[in-house]
Amino acid sequence: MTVLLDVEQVSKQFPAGGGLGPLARFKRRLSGGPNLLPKVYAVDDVSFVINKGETVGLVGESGCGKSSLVRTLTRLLDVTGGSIKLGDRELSLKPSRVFARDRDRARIQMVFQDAGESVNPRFTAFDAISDPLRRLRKLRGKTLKERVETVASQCGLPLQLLTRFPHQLSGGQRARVGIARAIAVGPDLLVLDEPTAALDVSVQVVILQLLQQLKREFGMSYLFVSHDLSVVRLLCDRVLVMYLGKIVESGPAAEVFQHPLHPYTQALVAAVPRLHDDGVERLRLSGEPRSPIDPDPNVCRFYGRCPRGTEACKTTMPALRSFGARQVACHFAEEFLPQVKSAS
Amino acid sequence: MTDIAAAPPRESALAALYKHSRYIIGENPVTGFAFALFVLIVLAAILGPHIVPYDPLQSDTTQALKPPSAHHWFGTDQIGRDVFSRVVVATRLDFFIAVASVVLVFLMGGLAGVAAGFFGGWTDRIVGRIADTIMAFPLFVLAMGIVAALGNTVQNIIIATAIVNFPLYARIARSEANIRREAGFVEAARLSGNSDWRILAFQILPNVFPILVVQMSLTMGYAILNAAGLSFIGLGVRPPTPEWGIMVAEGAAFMVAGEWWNAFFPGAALMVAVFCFNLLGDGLRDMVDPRRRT
Amino acid sequence: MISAPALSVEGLCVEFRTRGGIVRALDNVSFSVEKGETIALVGESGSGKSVTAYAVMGILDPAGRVTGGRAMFGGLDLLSATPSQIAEVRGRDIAMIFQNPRTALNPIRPVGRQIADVLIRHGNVPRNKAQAQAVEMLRAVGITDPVRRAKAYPFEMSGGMCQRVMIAIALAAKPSLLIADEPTTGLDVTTQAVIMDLVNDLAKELGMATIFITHDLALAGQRSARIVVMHAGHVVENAPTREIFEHPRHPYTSELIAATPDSAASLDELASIPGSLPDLRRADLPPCRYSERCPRKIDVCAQPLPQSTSGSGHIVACWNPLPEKALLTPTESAA
Amino acid sequence: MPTMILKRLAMAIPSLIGVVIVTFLLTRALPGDPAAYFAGPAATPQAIQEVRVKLGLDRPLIEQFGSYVLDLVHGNLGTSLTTGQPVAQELRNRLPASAELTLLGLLVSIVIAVPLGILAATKPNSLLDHACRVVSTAGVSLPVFFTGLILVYVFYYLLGWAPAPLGRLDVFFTEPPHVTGFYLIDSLIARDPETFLAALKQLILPALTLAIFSLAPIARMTRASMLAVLSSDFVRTARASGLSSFTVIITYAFRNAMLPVITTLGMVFSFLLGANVLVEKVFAWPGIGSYAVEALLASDFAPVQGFVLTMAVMYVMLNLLIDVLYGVVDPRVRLDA
Repeated sequence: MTVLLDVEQVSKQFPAGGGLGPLARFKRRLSGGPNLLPKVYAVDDVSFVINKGETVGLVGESGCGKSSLVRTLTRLLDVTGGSIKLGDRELSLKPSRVFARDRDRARIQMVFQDAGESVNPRFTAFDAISDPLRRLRKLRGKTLKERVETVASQCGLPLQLLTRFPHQLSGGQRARVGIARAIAVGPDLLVLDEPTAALDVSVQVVILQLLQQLKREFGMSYLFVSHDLSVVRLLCDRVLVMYLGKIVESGPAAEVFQHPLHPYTQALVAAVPRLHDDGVERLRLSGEPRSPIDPDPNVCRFYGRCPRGTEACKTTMPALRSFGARQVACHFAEEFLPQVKSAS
Repeated sequence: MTDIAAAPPRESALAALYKHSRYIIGENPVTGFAFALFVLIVLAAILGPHIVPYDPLQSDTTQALKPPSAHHWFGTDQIGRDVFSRVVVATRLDFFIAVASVVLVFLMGGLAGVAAGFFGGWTDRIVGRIADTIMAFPLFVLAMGIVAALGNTVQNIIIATAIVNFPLYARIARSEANIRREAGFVEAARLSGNSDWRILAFQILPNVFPILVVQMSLTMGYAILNAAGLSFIGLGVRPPTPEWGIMVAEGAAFMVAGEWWNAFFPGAALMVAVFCFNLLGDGLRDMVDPRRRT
Repeated sequence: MISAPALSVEGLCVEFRTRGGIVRALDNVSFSVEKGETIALVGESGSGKSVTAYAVMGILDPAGRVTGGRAMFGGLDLLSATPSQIAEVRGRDIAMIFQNPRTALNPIRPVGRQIADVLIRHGNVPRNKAQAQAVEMLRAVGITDPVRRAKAYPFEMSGGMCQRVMIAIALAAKPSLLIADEPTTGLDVTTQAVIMDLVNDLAKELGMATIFITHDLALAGQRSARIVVMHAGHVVENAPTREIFEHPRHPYTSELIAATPDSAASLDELASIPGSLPDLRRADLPPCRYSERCPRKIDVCAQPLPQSTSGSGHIVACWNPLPEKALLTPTESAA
Repeated sequence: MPTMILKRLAMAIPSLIGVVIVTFLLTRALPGDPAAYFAGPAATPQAIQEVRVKLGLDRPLIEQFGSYVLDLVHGNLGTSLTTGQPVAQELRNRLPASAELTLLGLLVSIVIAVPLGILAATKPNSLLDHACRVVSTAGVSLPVFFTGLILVYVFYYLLGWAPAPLGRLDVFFTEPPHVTGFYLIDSLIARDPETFLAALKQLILPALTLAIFSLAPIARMTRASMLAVLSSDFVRTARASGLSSFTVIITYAFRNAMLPVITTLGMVFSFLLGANVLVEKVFAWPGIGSYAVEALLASDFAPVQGFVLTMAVMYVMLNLLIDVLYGVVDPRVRLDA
């Protein structure tokens, strides 16, 4: 498996509370406090790898830092630290402001959750799909028109819909336009930010099957972001579970959902409503998540809500340790390991 | 609620706008009426001097202060000039003042606001500081000050009206650009290789422009009122050029003594024009953004 | 002992005047919920499940009009009751909770006061005691440090906590029927599980009938005794949960189950439903609004829909339903 | 709460500095040469130069600005060339006249516009709703001075109900003993009903003119924000909880709808202070507006400077009041500050 994307200790911080005004910062310095502004640690020291042709799932609840991580990978945001290597090219060197003109721009593209909001209301479907082709592939005129039409039909979009505006298309049709635009320039990595969250079940199935078929046809790699575990289970080979800016568990999707090791993943898997409920007593998370602002680096982020929180969790931050193909950031992972070995 | 999944039949962009606007005008006759009135005003502004029965400047003391009659539909003023001719000819000047100030304030306030909203940082702070300083003055008082300082030529009235409205446009443009700055389609545009300037010009502005157009038609009404107000206190257009504000000012003294037509007709024309622009503004707002119906 | 149902909706029809024409949102919708029973109204967007609840509660959007049917609550028909009659019932005997809890609460009024408002209006609690009782309500819905939280504003609370406040408001007057319109759709799946537990426990405690509206079939199945499936303004199937999952009889229900990700081992096994929701403004709408997409369509489907009920209260509105105890299509049997 | 006021005050300071600079520059650019005017028409160029030195107009602009700010700090706004009186004194005498007129006008317009807006919003497309829309569009289109003239013509000239538009008090009545400078309040304090009635009759037409002018934006904004709030989620929840319609419309809906209305008041104040100048001319009202207009026409920059500065300071203070009012109503603002 050749590595396509190598993410190494990436972190992303935002000024907290919209940043202090000059007055407040001056007062802070007067009172001898650190001149550092309080920061939200949206993404905190995240490392993982995406291999060529692989579909990796990224799962986590709102506020866990998924979209910040995704926006740094696609170079819409600059990283605060760490490196993002696409093949042999280090992407984080060039600031995101000018990355739009970079020759590798076309290699990573993105499909957005609300397709309606991610297409300019004044653009027709044709304009939306042709824009990247004009800018990144310098196509014009007839060749442009042909390319747009081939990509549209590959995505199952009837050609007569190309002159429609977003508000004249159904949810499913808009999702197809979003996908067509992203694959038009032939990217190596396609980042999908909850592409079917806003769709009804019946439409969701069609779009998911389209995505799988496109991946087989063009050999792209996917990073599939979602809060819906049952969708991730169907589509992804491997899955990363994020909580408050850190990866707490990762591994083959089927195994992670069958026998989750990290307490948070266990709570997540237990919380998902199942069609054929086996009536087993469900693990419930109590309390509220810890604050992401200037978090204490040696306390486990899940401490306080974790059913197994002990003294060790309060003093040392559990590192992400590997157990074969599985990784988990918890001092007590071993407890669940024998069960995993005997089962698989 | 029910969102209709089946898309309506195929339409080109222009046909959609035409059908939409015909629907708005149809459903809201008031906007239709305002649009007709607007066309009338534009015609008066263009053809005015050629179709007017009398020469608006030619005085005839023997005919001074005659009430409205068959000869002089709007009567005559204190030095015998035909009030009707002057009112019609004045349309051109007032209309010009309105359009010029609105275009100027759009270029100054609108564009500065969009840039401030989109780029944020220093541009935002500078534009914000300028807007705050101008906003510290009551509108008309500042206009008075500017025109008094620069001299009351038509050109200065236009500049004063534009400066006074700068904060309003800057604020609207800034907020509309700001909410779109993080919109999905802007991020998609960046992914598609568009530079920030290209996104601002071809993606943000076309979405903000219609909202500013609505404001422009409301400001046209304000611009005429402002110019007339300045003339009324002797800071506007200098007599004898026919302009509604100055005509009302000159006629005011006679009104109290009973010769009402002298001030009434220019005042009425002024009101009708401003009324028309405001109604048009409301109609445009419905066309641009039905949700923001006021 | 067949006690009168808490609520019985019969033949409910609702229309909306829109710019594009008349939308026949609901057509002859009937179902009932027993005292203490929890049923789920399940359907995709545009199926009319929320419109049904809004019509029963009398808070339809001005463009909507009830054009037929009855909603019997106790002895009172809510659809033809006088405003004063409805004012007595709404918020006291029937309560409702909504989606997006943060926007569903008054942003500039402390949450304690919002609960107190309902207590004063319906719970005939004197003004001075209302605030104290509101704090008790907050404790009952599991909010820690309720005394301080009562003075807080919705923007200072998480989505989960706002939803608990809304539940406190709804249950302040101990209603006998609770309608929950997609209460956990916007929340994280862990918070959703906790909130749904809370609603179920309180319903059991108060012996309250509950109508749970959702698009998530699995969530509906886990939380309710009976499931009413709606499609394009029609009730297509109404049966006990276990029955409907094991022997769905309406083609749409079985397709919906087969399309739910949880029901399949791999993506290819997921069934996709052809076509899309019909445009409810069309004058030529067929009597069965699923017929244009239905693989089991036969000639008689053009006739007005039948309402057949089988033994265990399994209602289905279809001329050619799936056989009762027949062998299921391969995909279901493997799940 | 106090921290919020301090913060708003801190933000008002840059505006005030901006105001001082702009008023200084504006008046220095007045056409015509004050020294020549002051020295008299027959004065020799040499005499004019003498006056210019005395007035300090020959010194570089920065120095003039320095002394201007220094005077300001001592509350000295310079003296008016036309009347010879210190500007600060004249403004202080005339301010109550303008303030009484403006505040009464605003009070009348709020009392009419806000209920009209609420009723129009609660009964969409009713007669009232259309009335509100027509009134608000017409109101905005009516030039203030024209409305004033029409009212005078109809109620004074034709019907004779209203007194002649000649200042604050009829010739037969004496000014009530000065307490606040507001004739209505002072005459009440002096328990002198005749003067109160006379002053009120004089005030009615100009106040009505201002009211009609400011009625429109308030009614329009009240209706728009009420419509928006009434269709919001929390009003739907309030209705579903069976709260009384009064609670739903006033305690829940109107309190939220008030927020944008309060911000509109800032803009309406700005219109009112401007329109005040015009109404004072139509009704020969001895306020600071007419005072400034006469000075402007005579290129007498000291009173103009004083007027613009007073108006701006008053306007900044009013905006501050509005921000504080906003903070009282909306906890989100209060807790953020």
